[in-house]
Amino acid sequence: MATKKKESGSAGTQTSDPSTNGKSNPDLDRELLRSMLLQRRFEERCAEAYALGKIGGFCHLYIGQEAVSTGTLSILRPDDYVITTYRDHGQALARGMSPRNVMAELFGRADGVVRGKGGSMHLFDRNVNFLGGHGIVGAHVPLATGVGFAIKYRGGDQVCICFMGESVVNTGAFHEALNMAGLWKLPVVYVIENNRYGMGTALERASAIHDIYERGASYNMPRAQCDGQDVFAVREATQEAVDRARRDQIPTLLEVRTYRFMGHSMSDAVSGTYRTKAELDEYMKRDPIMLLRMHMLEHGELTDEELQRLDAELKALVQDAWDFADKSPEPPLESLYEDVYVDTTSDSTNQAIAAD
Amino acid sequence: MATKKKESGSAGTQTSDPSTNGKSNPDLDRELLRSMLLQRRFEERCAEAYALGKIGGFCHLYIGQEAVSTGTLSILRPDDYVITTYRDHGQALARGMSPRNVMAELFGRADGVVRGKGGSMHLFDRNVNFLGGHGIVGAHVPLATGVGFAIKYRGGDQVCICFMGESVVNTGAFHEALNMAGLWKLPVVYVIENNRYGMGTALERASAIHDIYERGASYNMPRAQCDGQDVFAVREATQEAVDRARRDQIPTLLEVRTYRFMGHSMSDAVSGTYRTKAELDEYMKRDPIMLLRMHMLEHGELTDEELQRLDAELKALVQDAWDFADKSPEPPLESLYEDVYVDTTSDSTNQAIAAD
Amino acid sequence: MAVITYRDALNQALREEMQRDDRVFLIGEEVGVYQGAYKVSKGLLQEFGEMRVVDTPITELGFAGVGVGAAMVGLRPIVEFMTWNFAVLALDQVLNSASKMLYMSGGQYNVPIVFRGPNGAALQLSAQHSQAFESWLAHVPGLKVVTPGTPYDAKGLLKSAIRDDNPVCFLEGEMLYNTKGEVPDEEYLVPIGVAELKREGDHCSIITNGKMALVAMQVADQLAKEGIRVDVVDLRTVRPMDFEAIRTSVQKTNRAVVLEEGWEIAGIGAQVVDFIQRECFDHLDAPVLRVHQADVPMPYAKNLERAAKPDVPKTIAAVKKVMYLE
Amino acid sequence: MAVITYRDALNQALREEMQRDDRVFLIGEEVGVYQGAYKVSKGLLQEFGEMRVVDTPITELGFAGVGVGAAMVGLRPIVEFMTWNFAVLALDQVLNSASKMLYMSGGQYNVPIVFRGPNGAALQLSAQHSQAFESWLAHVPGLKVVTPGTPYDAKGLLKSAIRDDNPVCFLEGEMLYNTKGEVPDEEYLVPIGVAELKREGDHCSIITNGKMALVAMQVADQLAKEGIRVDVVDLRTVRPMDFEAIRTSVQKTNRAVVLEEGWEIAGIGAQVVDFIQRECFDHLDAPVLRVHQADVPMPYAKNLERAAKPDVPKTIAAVKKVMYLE
Ligand SMILES: Cc1ncc(C[n+]2csc(CCOP(=O)(O)OP(=O)(O)O)c2C)c(N)n1
Ligand SMILES: Cc1ncc(C[n+]2csc(CCOP(=O)(O)OP(=O)(O)O)c2C)c(N)n1
Ligand SMILES: [Mg+2]
Ligand SMILES: [Mg+2]
Repeated sequence: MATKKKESGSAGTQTSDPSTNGKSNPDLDRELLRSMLLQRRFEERCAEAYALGKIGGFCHLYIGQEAVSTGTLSILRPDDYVITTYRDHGQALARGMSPRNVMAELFGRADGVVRGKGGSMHLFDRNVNFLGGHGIVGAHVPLATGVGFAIKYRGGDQVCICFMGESVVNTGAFHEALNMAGLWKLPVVYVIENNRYGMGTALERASAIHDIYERGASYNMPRAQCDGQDVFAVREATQEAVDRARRDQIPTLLEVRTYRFMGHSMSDAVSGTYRTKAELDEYMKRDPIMLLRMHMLEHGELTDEELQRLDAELKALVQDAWDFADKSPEPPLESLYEDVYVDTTSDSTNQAIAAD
Repeated sequence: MATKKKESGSAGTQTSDPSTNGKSNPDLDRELLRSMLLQRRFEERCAEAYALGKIGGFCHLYIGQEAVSTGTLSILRPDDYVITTYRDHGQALARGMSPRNVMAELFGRADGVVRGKGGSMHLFDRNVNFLGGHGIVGAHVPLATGVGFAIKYRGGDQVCICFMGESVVNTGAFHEALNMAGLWKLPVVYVIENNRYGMGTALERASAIHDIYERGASYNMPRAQCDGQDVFAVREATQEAVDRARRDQIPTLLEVRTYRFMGHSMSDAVSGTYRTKAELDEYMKRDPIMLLRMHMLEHGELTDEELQRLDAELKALVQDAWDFADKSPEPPLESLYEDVYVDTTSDSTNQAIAAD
Repeated sequence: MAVITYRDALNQALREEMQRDDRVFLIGEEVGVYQGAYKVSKGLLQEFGEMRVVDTPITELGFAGVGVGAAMVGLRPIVEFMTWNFAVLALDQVLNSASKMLYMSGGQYNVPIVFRGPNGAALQLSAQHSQAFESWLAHVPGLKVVTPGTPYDAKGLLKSAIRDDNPVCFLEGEMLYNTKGEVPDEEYLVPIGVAELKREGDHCSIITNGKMALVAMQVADQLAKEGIRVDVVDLRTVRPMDFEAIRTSVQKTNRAVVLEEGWEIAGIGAQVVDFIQRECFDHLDAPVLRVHQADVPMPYAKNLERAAKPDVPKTIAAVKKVMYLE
Repeated sequence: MAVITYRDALNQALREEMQRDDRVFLIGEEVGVYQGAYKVSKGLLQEFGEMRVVDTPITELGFAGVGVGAAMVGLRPIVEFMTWNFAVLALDQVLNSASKMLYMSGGQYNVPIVFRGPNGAALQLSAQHSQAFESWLAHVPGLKVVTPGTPYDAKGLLKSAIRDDNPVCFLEGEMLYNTKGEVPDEEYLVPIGVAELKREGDHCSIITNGKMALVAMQVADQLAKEGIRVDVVDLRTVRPMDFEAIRTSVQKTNRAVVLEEGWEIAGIGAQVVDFIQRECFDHLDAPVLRVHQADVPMPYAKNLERAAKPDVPKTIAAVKKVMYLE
């Protein structure tokens, strides 16, 4: 498992292997495994719920990419910010959102994390500074730059992580947002989850260059590329970027190379149209959860039995989320007209809503 | 007078001096001088007409940048395409648009090149494949990519030159358009007229990197930088880019370093707010017309007397344009409702309008 | 006549026009290898090749501009937006380039382009994926705006749009793609700007367009059972709008309900009302009423979404109200 | 009371609110060093420094998004668009981020932001620089849309907009910046959503907003000389719209002319008409007429531009027509 990196100004390519650097950390590793496995088990049930019609609309699963959410977010502090795309279940859970409220949201219920207003693509949770769940490709990248601006404005040392698919690097919004972050030196880590496809379009058919982290050069931005199936590699690369952001308010463009094991959304075939079964099988050999599990087994950090127990526990947790969601009522009809406007002003006593 | 160049893949910087490469070409040089001086004399009268209220709206003069229009466009064939911004008088004249009809347009008259509909910012002329005159910063760059696409689609060997100010490189439209041109290999030369300011904002305050031609790297695009006060340097850099486009359908990002001697538009002070008088004076020492004239005098290609004669001739030409414009009637009121839609379809006999 | 889906009707129109005129090409996200996000362009890449069925990066502003540029120099692009929601990013090219080019150039450069894709709400796609854009687009001189509701209209209007020498915004519906209807085997065109009286009645006019035409037909069916006979005027095109068809109907029925998919404020329905009250003032026996989306972003939850959308019961209630039946 | 320009009124509002609340900052093109393209932000950089008066690259989409992001985490951005014409590039952030954020997040993230800048036509700026956007913006739930016509309203409404916890689109006018009016020395607010009856009369109502309020006042003056007394209802805010003010006036005068700056089709004027015919049906003695821009992109030539714009003579003609005086 290797991390390839290139930082602004330096021409060389550096290789390291954090996963075998001798220091074993079983507690951390168990946390990471738990986080990744929770996402996996949760989303397997999402697929089932979608088939049953309990979840509707667009539903984009994250299966295969769990090392990215877990690896990056395990580096953050609670007061840091996270913002992402419609493919947001994994990050939401990794950031600590309640599986119950997330599942209730997917079911479109009153106890949903956004009261049934948003569904799968629009998970938000103020309690964990999770700024959504955005559906327009590229549009949340300027928002992240704005969050970085606000952090700097207030003189804080928080960091914002902005997740995006690799297609986003071709959008105008990305370009405008990264130029400002580079120009103003804002504490944002832009994480590209390069899963090689934007819907059915392979990266090579959409971007004039293929090592897309190199685009950081246009914005005078440190940049790196790492293996997204290796949670340790993701952590290492994120740590560097987060340190740089927190300490020096320097943004980073981090390309994480990963793969999605499911179709783009529930209506997309897993393989056949734009990628082969053989390719998929090849990538599935590097299932991030399997890789971590193997590492832990090899290093004696986990027994088979412990693994079974963890899995059973998580399955129960997800079942509980399902049951909770299933029992949650439909949102009340009068809520249709709620949340269009707040009726406060900055004069009012209800200032909390605008404060951070 | 030097050209600095960097092409994709090569790391070195190359310097050459085309203006003193021994081969003197008096006929060509006189053409170039004539073209540049016409623009200068024409725009000096524009300033006067604006002060008199004969020209209204926004009016962006090109004075100081004439080596760019003349240098680049002197390389093109008549069937090539040109597209540009609101700062379009210079290129319009250099491309061969009639001074009479251009001046009539600025005066808002019936004989204007776009019938009084567009004014200073929107000069178009189908006779010389001049595709406008566009007012939204960045918006015409995708159009140029589309023209390049059409050339390739038809299997032609035309080239499209797209002029833009240096501010444009920060816009999303630029990024999206250049990525597609690089990806699809389209015959477009993107010419950045880097006059150092976007309105009152210095390049360094708007772009995270300052050698902006380097942005070409993000699009796998050959790129170069040249001196925009030296018409020969502009010609040489353009020739290379045009050859590459015509022969191999490879786009180029060409940064031409120039300076505007007037305010951003007629309502902007020439200096004082965002740039000093001293800086302006320094740049005016490299007036492109003066540099060419000096070169010609030095090489015995031009006598003082010939210069006087040329100048007088051009002044008369511009006076004629003024008189023509002044006499041209206002557009007829019924033309208000014309040109909103054409009432043809591709079935109709009037196919010429859609054909190229 | 064959009975085919709206999707296949569009596919036929694309194929026939691409066969007829080799200046016509299709460009957009996933139109080629993927065969279209909603499979409208199925088979076209295979038949016409990569130069005429062009997959793009996710760059709505960019590829809309590419279309406009190509149209200026003689091609006839069909720009597919995966949905019109994403076209918001491209509006500058639609508005400031396409719609104004002919005018700004003093009649020299027309822009024969079609911008097309699904518009409005499907099912549970929530706020950012459910918007109806006909009111914004219809506001703009220089554009034509077409909203076919049936396979027949979809095919005939798309062919007209492709042949039109002006920019045409063509609004389809994800919920319409699978609907079926009769489509002639021989070639035909449906003219842009002409409404169709899809149902005849004399008690009240329902003026509508696009997807809502289906709702209106159901309304007509149900009301017929109660002995209420309505005119259903399907505008089909919202710019230019067929005001004469509206006038004819309302002067006959003396009552009108305007049914539209989008939001109320400054919606095209308001324009229809404006026309009716101005031109049929003395014919009106009751104020014109409107049925439209609730004035909220579209929610995800099924029950809320249902409550937000214009539908048959809401339209029936409006008809009865203008007839003073309750 | 001091008599100051609309420009200075805005400048005062910005300064006072930035002094009052250090979460408020101004961001946009040329707002700092250049002191604003139209000098509205004059002196603010000097007073508040670079972090609170932020010059941006030319990236409307980008910096509008920066504003929304900053607003989500507790700042109160004022985003200046050099003109609303360029804001078309940023509409995705206004529409899909700002207006929908509160709803999508189930009430968790409100977006206290002001998007402001000159709107509509100035003089001879031609097609791409002369558009009026209130009709598009007013269409959208989740936004508030404010169009002050006088220095007094400009200052009072901008202060309210900055304090509002929702996204507010604030439309100024290049042609208004130099106009003068009385502005109190002491602090005041003008509430968003409340129209003002700027002239009282009983023969006809003129419903208008923004820059057109000035035209309406001139119309009222001229008509007064002929003994025709009109109500001038200046909406001031177009979303939410003060329908009660419209109702009150029209039920008194029984006749109405709606005067707006932008295009006709699906314009906000159509919405006003829709309301009037629905709510004042039995009070109307004549159809409501509208005055608006000609249905064409704005031309450059002086005479054509004049012919395209809504103005005093056209409005007078409309008033006389609804009064059956010709
Ligand atoms: C502006 C815009 N255009 C198109 C879409 C439709 N769409 C949704 S996801 C997607 C592909 C995005 O791919 P990528 O960025 O690689 O992320 P991934 O789905 O692989 O996680 C597309 C085209 C959209 N949501 N927004
Ligand atoms: C999208 C957009 N934003 C803002 C403007 C206003 N504007 C017109 S020209 C200009 C500066 C452009 O500078 P640059 O690209 O360097 O070209 P130059 O004027 O120097 O030739 C600005 C901000 C505009 N026309 N379009
Ligand atoms: Mg991807
Ligand atoms: Mg410049």
